[in-house]
Amino acid sequence: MTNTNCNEMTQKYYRVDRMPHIWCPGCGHGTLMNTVVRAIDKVGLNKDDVVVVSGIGCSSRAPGYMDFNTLHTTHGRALAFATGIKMANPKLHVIVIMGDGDSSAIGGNHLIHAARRNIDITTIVFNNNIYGMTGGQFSPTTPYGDFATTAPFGNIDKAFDLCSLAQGAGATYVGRGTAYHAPLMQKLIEKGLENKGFSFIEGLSLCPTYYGRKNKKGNAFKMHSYFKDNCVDIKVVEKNPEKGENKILIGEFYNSPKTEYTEGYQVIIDKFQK
Amino acid sequence: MTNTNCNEMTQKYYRVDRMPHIWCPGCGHGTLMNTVVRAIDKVGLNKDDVVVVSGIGCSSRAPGYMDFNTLHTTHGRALAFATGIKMANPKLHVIVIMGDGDSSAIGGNHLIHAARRNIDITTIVFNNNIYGMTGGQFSPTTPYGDFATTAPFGNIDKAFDLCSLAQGAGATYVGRGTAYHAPLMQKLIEKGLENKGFSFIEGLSLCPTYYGRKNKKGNAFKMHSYFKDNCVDIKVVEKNPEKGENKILIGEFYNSPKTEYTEGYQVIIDKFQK
Amino acid sequence: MSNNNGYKLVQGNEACVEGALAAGMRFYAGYPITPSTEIAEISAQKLPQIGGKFIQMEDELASMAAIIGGSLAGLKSMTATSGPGFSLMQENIGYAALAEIPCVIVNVQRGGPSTGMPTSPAQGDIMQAKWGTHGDHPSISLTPNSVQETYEYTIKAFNIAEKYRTPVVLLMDETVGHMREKLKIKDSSEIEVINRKKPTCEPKDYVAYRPDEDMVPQMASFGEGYRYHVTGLTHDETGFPTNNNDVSGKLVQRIVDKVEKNIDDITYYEEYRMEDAEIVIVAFGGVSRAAKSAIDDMREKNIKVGMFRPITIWPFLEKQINDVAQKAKEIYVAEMNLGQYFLEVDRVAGKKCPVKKINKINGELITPNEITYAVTGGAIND
Amino acid sequence: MSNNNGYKLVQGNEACVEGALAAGMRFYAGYPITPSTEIAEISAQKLPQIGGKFIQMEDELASMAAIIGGSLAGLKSMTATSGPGFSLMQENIGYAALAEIPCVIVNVQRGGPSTGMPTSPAQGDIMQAKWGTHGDHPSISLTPNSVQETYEYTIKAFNIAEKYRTPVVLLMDETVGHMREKLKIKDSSEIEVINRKKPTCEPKDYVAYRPDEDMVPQMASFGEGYRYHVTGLTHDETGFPTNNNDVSGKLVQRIVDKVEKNIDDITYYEEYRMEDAEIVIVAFGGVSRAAKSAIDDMREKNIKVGMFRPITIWPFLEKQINDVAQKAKEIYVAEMNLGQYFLEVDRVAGKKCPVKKINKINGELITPNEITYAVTGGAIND
Amino acid sequence: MFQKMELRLSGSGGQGVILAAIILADAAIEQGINAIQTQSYGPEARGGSSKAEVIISKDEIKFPKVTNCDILLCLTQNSYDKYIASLNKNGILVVDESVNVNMNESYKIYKLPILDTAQNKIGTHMVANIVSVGTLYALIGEDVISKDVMIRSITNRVPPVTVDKNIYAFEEGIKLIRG
Amino acid sequence: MFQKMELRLSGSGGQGVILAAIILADAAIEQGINAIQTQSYGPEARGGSSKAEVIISKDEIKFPKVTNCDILLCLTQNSYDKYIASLNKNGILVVDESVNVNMNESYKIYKLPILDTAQNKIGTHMVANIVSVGTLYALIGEDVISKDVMIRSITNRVPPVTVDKNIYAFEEGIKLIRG
Amino acid sequence: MAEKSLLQNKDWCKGCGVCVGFCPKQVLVIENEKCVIAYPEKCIFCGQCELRCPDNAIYIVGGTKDE
Amino acid sequence: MAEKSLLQNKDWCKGCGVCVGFCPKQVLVIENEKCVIAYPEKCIFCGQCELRCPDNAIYIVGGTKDE
Ligand SMILES: Cc1ncc(C[n+]2csc(CCOP(=O)(O)OP(=O)(O)O)c2C)c(N)n1
Ligand SMILES: Cc1ncc(C[n+]2csc(CCOP(=O)(O)OP(=O)(O)O)c2C)c(N)n1
Ligand code: SF4
Ligand code: SF4
Ligand code: SF4
Ligand code: SF4
Ligand code: SF4
Ligand code: SF4
Ligand SMILES: [Mg+2]
Ligand SMILES: [Mg+2]
Repeated sequence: MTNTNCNEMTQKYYRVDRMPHIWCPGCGHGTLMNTVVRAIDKVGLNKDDVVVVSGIGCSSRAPGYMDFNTLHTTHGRALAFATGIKMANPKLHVIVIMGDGDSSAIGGNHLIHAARRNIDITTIVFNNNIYGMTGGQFSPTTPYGDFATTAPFGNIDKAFDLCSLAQGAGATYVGRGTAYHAPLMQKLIEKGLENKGFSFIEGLSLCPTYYGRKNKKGNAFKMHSYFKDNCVDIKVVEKNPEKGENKILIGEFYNSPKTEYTEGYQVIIDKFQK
Repeated sequence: MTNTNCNEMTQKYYRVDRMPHIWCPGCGHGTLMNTVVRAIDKVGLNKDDVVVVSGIGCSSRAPGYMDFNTLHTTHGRALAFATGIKMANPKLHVIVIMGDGDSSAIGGNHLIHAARRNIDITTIVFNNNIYGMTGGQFSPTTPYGDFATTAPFGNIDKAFDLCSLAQGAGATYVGRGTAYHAPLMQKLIEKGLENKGFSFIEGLSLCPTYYGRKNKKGNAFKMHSYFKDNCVDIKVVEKNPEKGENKILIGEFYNSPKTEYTEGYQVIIDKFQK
Repeated sequence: MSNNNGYKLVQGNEACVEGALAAGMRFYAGYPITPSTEIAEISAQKLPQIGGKFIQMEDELASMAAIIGGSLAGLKSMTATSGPGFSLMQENIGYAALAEIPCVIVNVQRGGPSTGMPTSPAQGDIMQAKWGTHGDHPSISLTPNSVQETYEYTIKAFNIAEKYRTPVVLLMDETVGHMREKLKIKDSSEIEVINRKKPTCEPKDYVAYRPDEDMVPQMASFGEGYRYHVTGLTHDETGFPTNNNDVSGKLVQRIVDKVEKNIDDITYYEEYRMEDAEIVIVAFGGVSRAAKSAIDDMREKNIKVGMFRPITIWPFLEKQINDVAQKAKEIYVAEMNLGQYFLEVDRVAGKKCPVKKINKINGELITPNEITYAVTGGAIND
Repeated sequence: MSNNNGYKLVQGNEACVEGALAAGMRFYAGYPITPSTEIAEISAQKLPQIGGKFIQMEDELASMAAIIGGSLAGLKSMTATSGPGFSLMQENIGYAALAEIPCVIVNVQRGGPSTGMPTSPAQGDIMQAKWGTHGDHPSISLTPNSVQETYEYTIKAFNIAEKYRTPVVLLMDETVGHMREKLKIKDSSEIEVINRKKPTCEPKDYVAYRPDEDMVPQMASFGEGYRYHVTGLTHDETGFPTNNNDVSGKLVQRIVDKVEKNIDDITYYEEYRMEDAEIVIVAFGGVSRAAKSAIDDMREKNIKVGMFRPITIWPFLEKQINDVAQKAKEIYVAEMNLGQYFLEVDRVAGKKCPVKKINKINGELITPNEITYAVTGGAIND
Repeated sequence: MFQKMELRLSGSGGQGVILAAIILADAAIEQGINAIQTQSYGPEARGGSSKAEVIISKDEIKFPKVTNCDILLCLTQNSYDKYIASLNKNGILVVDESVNVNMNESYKIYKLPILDTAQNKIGTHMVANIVSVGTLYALIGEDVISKDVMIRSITNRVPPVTVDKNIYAFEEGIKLIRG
Repeated sequence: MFQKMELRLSGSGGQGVILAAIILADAAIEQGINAIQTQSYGPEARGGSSKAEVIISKDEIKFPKVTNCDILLCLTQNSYDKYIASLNKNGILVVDESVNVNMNESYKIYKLPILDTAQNKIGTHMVANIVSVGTLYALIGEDVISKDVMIRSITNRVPPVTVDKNIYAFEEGIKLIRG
Repeated sequence: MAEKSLLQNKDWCKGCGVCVGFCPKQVLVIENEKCVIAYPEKCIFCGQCELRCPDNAIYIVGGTKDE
Repeated sequence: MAEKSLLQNKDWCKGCGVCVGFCPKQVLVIENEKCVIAYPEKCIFCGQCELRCPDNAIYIVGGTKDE
């Protein structure tokens, strides 16, 4: 899949002296983080030019293990910090990693505004349908009826479809993979990195510790199997709509480049340079 | 249009001792506020059961003139206050009036979350494509390329389509009117009030003082005429798509009731009451 | 069969919910954050069972806004958070203060600044509890030091909020929030519950922000027929915004005065072995328990030391601290921060006797030994 | 032809932008709010013309976040706001303090609390500027009192931020922000501009948070080949989170100390007719101009009165206030709030002489007559 | 001899008294004397009546607000009612002729057709503020600020296409006082 | 006679030492004596090693943390390495047999097959914490807390379907000490 | 049933001219920054002015409801 | 070209069992909360374990790249 084998990749792109990471056994975040690193490798970015930004949450611990310029910000604000970085130095490749809570609960506003501006940031959400870091409260993506410590009688909140939200707000590249569909996930991130504009890739993750346990989803392997059996690629569904029934759609949902924000700003600056 | 004539309505629903209101001559907000009041009258709500909540902005001054339970909150947070009110007393009819900045810049997150929960709040945005109260900075709905005090070289931000945003986030009733299309606007609000769930009605307003002046749109009457000539109802476009080209779509965009949030919560409470 | 006398083992955060429910809390809006999360979780569990409402909001800005809304609609309302969330709530705490909306905000303090030490105890938000929002405003904060007190002072927090129509902060710390010890839940007959004053007049005569003699206006709930206006702009007695400078100034003065001038009614403190104390340790929350222990140790060595423990942290107990300073030869302020409450103690007591600091900010509770060491210069407990 | 000596008529808010540009500001992120909006508007106009960047963010939370990002990417960054926005920025101000990211936050104060009096001057955020965010942290705030000073101290704010890698607050008030008076823009040769220390070592040897002797670590920009980690959790010298209590505690102590122990380097104040003053008025910002005028009036009646004007409000100028108290018979602290800076003056000076308050919170500038009246008990200016 | 002068300019929101005040202050600085200009705002950025102040002085100006109003300009009844009490007993009142004033006062009163001059002589009510500048300038005196400097200040502060019209308005304003 | 006892329970994240501590404290309160239970957390809610503390005392407990550790339980090597220094020289160490310990110390050492008992005797490693409770209870003594009260405390704090298994584990834990 | 007539609340009128622009019969003019009902006799009570006025400063009274 | 072999980083392994579940050849087992390569000889180097391991604790070395 990649030009670098697994261990070489680990050695090259991770801060191995910081490992093992703090995630629980079987946590999907580790697998998803690997897809990010493999995509960076495949696209061939220079490590010094890559900035990885996150908020707060289990998922947001990822940048600490990744050997780039890394920034672990405050809860929900990663995209706003990232916007400042990209504006200040548009040459940097800015990648944002967030959890479902981080990106769509407290951070929902920054998500829709970064998407609206179409600023060149590749945003990857590790969506485990729960607040992992704080011990299993429901998030804006926890399915209706599921259980969580703050939804002891079943969740009555409707869940966001993060990809539709991002696309509706203006993201120019949108896709969804899962921890199980790691190769697809990697491919989507690669294309997101290549898109000059706001790219949004949702990675369905799994939290055996909280979401899994509260909702009797079995161990990490069982949760992987669930993705295997219940996801179907949008391309398949486009041809055979009935195959999409009661399934989770994955794949590339939207890819339609538009003027990028910092390039738009550069046009103004250039006006004064002549 | 209504069962109450104009002056009776003024006397019945306004705090006439607070008038004239602070808005500039020709400001579209006054006309839109009238559509809200006429809709309340038409639907026949009891004044004591109506709560009108707003944030901060020219538009958000509306509740102060309206003879209901009225709450002028902090900038962007109206829907969060309103959510608390509705949760605490679901019998109240909660109406939220916001500006484009209030609802979609600083308040964007509360908008998408209130929509997601489908909580029974009728939200009306007076969208004048500018921050009026602070003197004419661009807002998330200022068209690309337009001028504003903070976009002296033309706005490079892409604009939100507020109706799509609200619908994408989960609103169950969505429509758009304008200050010119006052009867339509009133009708949309009536239907929004009748929808048990989150209703979102955008009212295109006009700010001759800032947006109009900066963008050479002429006086208030000219700005009204612009709406007259450049808006087309979605029903017309559905039949004749070519009629929608380069036009602003108005009308009822979405109407699809789903379980309402406080009713969902009541089900849990009821479980323990038997 | 068991001889527990009605006590059970309860966590501080749980006791907070028990107290809130006993005080009449029927609406909770919050956003999870360590080390306060159990307060949300237990509220989510218990509220619907008694017809109350719980909602998890999208963030702390919204949580604070929602409880103000809930309170206006007539339910006693609370939220709980920790440092980062407390910072986010500040704007709307100021709103509640100006618009005079009763509500309770629990801050279970953890190590700061910023994300800091999320699971460690600290008392770094003492000054923020008073000064966190912009502009002059009243501030009331209570600091329990045990599970039982958490229960009791949560009730009092609601009572004060309702009586004075103002936000009240319950300033816990991770130590108190997460420890489990015995709690006796009181019978409702033993609990004093205070409710906001309702209008005594007809709706047409209601002037929403006209204060009674106690400086507090009567409060109607939305939906009760008293249609009035609430705003965060400075307003006159009708509640409508005013451009009149003097009316504006007087409004702010009144909301501050209604708290400051009623301070005796909200003054809670404990004195421990103070009768003949020459050295006084001022401590509160988790640290006060180390102080007690240290005092016992030092008393055994015949050191005349005692503790003044403010439970009401804000408004500052100027009168009591002044009295303490009158008699003390030396005062130590022990806190898990770099010296915050110290500043006010020093201002008031420093005119009469030396005031010194005992501080610790590494995320561990100050120990009895550390206090003893600081006070005795290491003379005992080496 | 004209004899203006290079002066022109400029508004305070505009002078702030001029100062920022002179100091090297190349990134501005903000959200409009009265009475600071002109700072954003003028920045939007001027920055792209010199290759800098302006962005209007979705709110103040994002604005503060964006300038931290901009600073990390290597540009000197600023935002401006007023009370409500300042409250919203608090969480990320704490982040900048802990993660040691240089940046400048301008707060043009208006009447609070809450939405309050949006177009009126006030000085109600003095304590918030120090204590607004949770946890112990360094705070630096400067308060200019004229258009020229706004220009000068904006430059200094950037210099201090860069030198000490910390957020610096320029605390203006509506009076100063909106008034127009003469400004002399300096030649770049006359301006001292300080830039953050860049790493002197190779990337492989870079230990991002290892302080030099001045307690300040060297700072690489993202993209310069020094790949390091930045977090708001307490961290060790490498910048990575640590669970080690002592390392955490020492970090917080260091970031506070690097400011407190270098206070002499960031001490700015003015003394006016203090030589033989027995009565001292402490005032800053807009109010200090009323004080000067009042002092002139009183001096004409042979009252020995002078002014100590802190320009550096935080850290508190303890040494200078102490000196003042040594000589004064009486100190008055005049401020447009209910007595905030007073508390620190009273703490330090109150041990030596009486300290009294002159306060006004109605949205109007304190007048010279009011000060004179307060000081003389109405003896003159009746 | 001129040492210090405090002026208050008032009118309704759209009448541009703030710009008038800025032009005066600007000219003073340009002339090498001190000036300070302030204003009061309505709710956030808009509002009904509008007030601007200018102090010009040979010495350093300490307190920036008018405490001792030497010249008061009122373009509307409303602003006259609101601010008249603040005028010095030895001061000067300049009002539009449409304003009803109590003539029985110790200060000097100029009741002038300012709005009419703007509307009917210059052709637009938009220049009423500059007509006002003319009247005020005539009262301040050429010994304080030279006319050249005044005209330069107007030229710099009004939209380029309207310069001539505004200078005309300024001259007419002067005439209203000097006759 | 018993007056006060300070216990520290340590192990890895999933081993449930916190529940074990709660059960002990709960029983003490139920018995009418004082108890306080505290714990330390990793980053926010998760983390590697886990530590819980219980103090039981006839008198009021002032300082809530263990300062003078009478009994230390270590289920893993890691936790032993980390906490052993805090044990009183006259204290008692209870470790799982898998842990390498320095036997040459003044405190009393119980090296017991706790994990093995749970896994192989009771049938699940999940009850290792309750086996531990049994061992600790045996050391605290029936004169301090009655066995009935202990069993009630366990019953109240474990999932209903696992009560029997846990009581079994508790009894086996007692046996590990008493033989 | 009363005759219809057109009334004004001059205090509220801000002279924005919106009603003037919409009136199909040129009944209204702006004078001194206020709307004036200059030719009441030409009014056909179409309701445009009252519908459009942002300030509720002009309105029709009398006549049958719901016309 | 080196022979392929399967290696482990025991320090990083958390014993989650994901690799065990995915291994098509039952090469791996969990012992003492760690993964153990119990039957290396059965391994077909399909890469499932290294792809799935969240902890980068098991990986293949040697062989041609890009297979
Ligand atoms: C302002 C603020 N509020 C709340 C928190 C507590 N908090 C930390 S992470 C988190 C949610 C994490 O959920 P998610 O983003 O889905 O990440 P996960 O841990 O599930 O990967 C919360 C609520 C915080 N750190 N800061
Ligand atoms: C926290 C905060 N930030 C900024 C402001 C300043 N402010 C007041 S209203 C407003 C925008 C108003 O625009 P909009 O919501 O579109 O309403 P309009 O005035 O255009 O009707 C802003 C930025 C504020 N009051 N509070
Ligand atoms: S709590 Fe859940 S999301 Fe967090 S590390 Fe554990 S498994 Fe992963
Ligand atoms: S500024 Fe614009 S939006 Fe505000 S009142 Fe005036 S016209 Fe209306
Ligand atoms: S529309 Fe209304 S406010 Fe405007 S001119 Fe006509 S009557 Fe006056
Ligand atoms: S009712 Fe119609 S015709 Fe009569 S004045 Fe109004 S707009 Fe003109
Ligand atoms: S998947 Fe990785 S961490 Fe999990 S058991 Fe296998 S090697 Fe260990
Ligand atoms: S490479 Fe394939 S066969 Fe070999 S151990 Fe891994 S999963 Fe099993
Ligand atoms: Mg999550
Ligand atoms: Mg707007």
